[in-house]
Amino acid sequence: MIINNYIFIGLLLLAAIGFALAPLLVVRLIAPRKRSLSKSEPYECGVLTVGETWIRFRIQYYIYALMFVVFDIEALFLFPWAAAYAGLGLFALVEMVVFLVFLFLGLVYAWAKGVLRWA
Amino acid sequence: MIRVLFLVIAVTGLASALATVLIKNLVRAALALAGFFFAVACLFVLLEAEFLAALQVLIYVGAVSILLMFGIMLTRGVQGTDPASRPSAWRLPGVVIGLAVFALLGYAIFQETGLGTQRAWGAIDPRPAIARGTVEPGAPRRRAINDMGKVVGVELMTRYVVAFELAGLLLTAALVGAVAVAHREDDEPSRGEPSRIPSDPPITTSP
Amino acid sequence: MIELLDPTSPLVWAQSQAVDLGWGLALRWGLWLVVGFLGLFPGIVAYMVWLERKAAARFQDRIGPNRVGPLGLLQPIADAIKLLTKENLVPAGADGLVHLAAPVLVIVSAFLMLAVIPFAVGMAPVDLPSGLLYLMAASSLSPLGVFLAGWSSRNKYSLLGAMRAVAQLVSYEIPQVLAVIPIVLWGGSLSLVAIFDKQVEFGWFIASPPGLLAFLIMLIASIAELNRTPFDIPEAESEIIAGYHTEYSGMRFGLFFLAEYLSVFAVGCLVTALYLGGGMPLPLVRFPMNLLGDSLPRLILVDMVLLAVFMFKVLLFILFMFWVRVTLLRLRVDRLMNFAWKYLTPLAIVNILFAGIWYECVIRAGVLTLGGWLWGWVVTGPLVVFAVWLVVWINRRLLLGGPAGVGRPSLGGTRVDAGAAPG
Amino acid sequence: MESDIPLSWFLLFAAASFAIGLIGVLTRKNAIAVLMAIEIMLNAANVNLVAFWRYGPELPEAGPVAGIVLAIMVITVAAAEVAVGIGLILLCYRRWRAADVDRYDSLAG
Repeated sequence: MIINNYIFIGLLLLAAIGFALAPLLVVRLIAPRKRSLSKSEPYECGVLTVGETWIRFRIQYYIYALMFVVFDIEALFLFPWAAAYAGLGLFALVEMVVFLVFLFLGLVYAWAKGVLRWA
Repeated sequence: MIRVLFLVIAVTGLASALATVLIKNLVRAALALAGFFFAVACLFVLLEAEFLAALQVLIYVGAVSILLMFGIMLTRGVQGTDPASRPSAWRLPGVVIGLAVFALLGYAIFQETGLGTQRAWGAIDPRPAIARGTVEPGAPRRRAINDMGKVVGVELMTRYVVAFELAGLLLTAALVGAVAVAHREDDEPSRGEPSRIPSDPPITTSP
Repeated sequence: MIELLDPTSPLVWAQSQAVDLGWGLALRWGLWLVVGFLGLFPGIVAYMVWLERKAAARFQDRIGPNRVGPLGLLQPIADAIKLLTKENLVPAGADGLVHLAAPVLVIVSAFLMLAVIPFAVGMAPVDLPSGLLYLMAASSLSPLGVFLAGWSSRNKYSLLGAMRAVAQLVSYEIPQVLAVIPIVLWGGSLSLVAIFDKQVEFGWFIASPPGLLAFLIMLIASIAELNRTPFDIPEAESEIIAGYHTEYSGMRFGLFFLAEYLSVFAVGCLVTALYLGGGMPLPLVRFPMNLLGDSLPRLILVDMVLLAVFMFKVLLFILFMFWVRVTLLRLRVDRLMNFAWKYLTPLAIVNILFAGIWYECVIRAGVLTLGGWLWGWVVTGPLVVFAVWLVVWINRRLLLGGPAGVGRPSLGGTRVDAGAAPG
Repeated sequence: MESDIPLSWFLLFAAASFAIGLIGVLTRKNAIAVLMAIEIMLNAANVNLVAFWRYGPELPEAGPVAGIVLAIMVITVAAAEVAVGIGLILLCYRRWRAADVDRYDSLAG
């Protein structure tokens, strides 16, 4: 049954891709297509674009992605814990508090270090 | 039917793995890697571990590939190609070693005779618990397959509680370590970096 | 629906390896796919756009679309025709394949989210045992699409918008995921159908202090996830043109547009199913479910009630989103990120423990009693209020000359917003 | 059952993707590409873990979801590894202006 359910998900995935591509196909058939140099330029407020698209991003972005990954994994542990909580009782709550305190310390560290500040 | 499904997924997965390794453009390679992760998630579904499949998509496709993309953006130009890439002296030995490892593993898969009285891995065709009637109703694994989230939670809280808390510790360590490594008070070169190459031209925007 | 989850039921053992689909199941799925996902949902979304234009017009004392058809009701169709007849421009130097794949990925993410929503009894497209996790996984696909859209366009503003968008989406995904944990805890399952059943028995989850807090966190985080005002930094027109979809035109832009509204609809369904008791009309009453009997007409009656109420709640949610959009101004980047990490995330984490307390007070007993429910309010209510106050206090304190030179951000906007690029 | 997937197919898939990952680690120059190849190898290991869990005998002392929990731990470690790994790459990039593993040769004799 589990695999059967996921076959529906697979079909839905295909349907969604088809749903997204079908109008593009229609566009290809009926919409005008005229290439021209100025049309295919990147749109930067009507001014000719200068230089490469070479922007170096600040390290801030990495920090946010990093925190995101770490807390996402935390959620990974929280989901099964929460689903099983009903049958477990208080010690599970205590274990999770310990776990959460670890993570909270990480958050506090990042906070205190000032990396959560979008300068 | 299910074999065809497996083959489709496996071929897609291996093709994306190859693409990840071969494509020079790093962002495209990372995209192919996301495809590989997704294929692995599909295999987990075929193995009836749909909980793990959802985790795989959430963590790998949703989070790790984003992190990789950010890493690429922070170290390379926008199109993500590697201007300094030279033909590697390691190419031929690397491929040879890889193929040798694959041959060894393949040999092992068909020669290994599991623990005790079990059959060789290559001879295991049907999954044990799935054939109806071979296991008494409510057997642990069957329950696990049908409500994996809950069973995994119970196991994490009882049998694997040390591993669970250690994972929390590891995550915190990773967070603290990575923040400490990556963060400078400001983007200035800090003290004690004599060999810093100041060749970076002033870049127009620093978003 | 219920017996699918029961491990002793023979249905579960309808062997998984043969993948044989009965005709009934095939018909059901066909109906869902063709009528639901390819027909009804896009239709709803098209009229959501109309509704938003109408509503925004009312808020701003205008009339809104009124030319095409009565009340402008044919406007979405006209829009679709317009989008279909426009040329697709792909900038030179763009990565064609990825440029095409990005909107598809965003659409797929929105579609997949809808696959596990229980609209009424027996009316979930599929009931996955780990449905909620699946839902979160599906919604986590869209940041990748957004990033690829910006990257593949080879345009500075696109990339800038994409990076910002992804940073924002990623930051708000954490409180969003953490806000559903209390629901899992109370429901004792990851299946949305089981969660609905739990709400029938123990009242809507929003009718408890931790549930209310989780709902508010979810609400804010989802507005941010959907890139809607006041969290629409990624497409701040005045700063970075149109953000990550600057280089998208014609139908490709239309796909992003569609995906956005589809996601609004999906999130509305999600919030309704998780916090607002699905199709239940009243928070603490089992009303339509107690009519449920063995006969089919009764089931149909109950389902009609549930479906109507469900859709009404979704409509309210959507209208609320529109209201927020026309009322509030855009937040600044730094405040936006601060808010996710310094307010919502700590609150969401602490709220999980409060949810555990609520479980012990109310749900552990196995049956909902008014006394237990009130007791739960008395115990968790002050805790929630205190936590909110504490988080706000700490942040205020740090903001007004705390350590680490946090400084006060821009009184009067003299400080240059580092996130802003000259547009 | 005739139509079930043999265990060896999963193992072969895992072995093949492991080998591909290994080739990637050995031949790629870019540090992030190496990191991605390592991820491929770890995922291959995960496929093996879950396949053995599903096809192997039920051992009461190992619990019903031993393979799954192990796989979850692998996912955790792998993600933490990527997080820290990219941090280190950024640090090296700042120092050497390159993400190329061959350029990090200050310790070479």
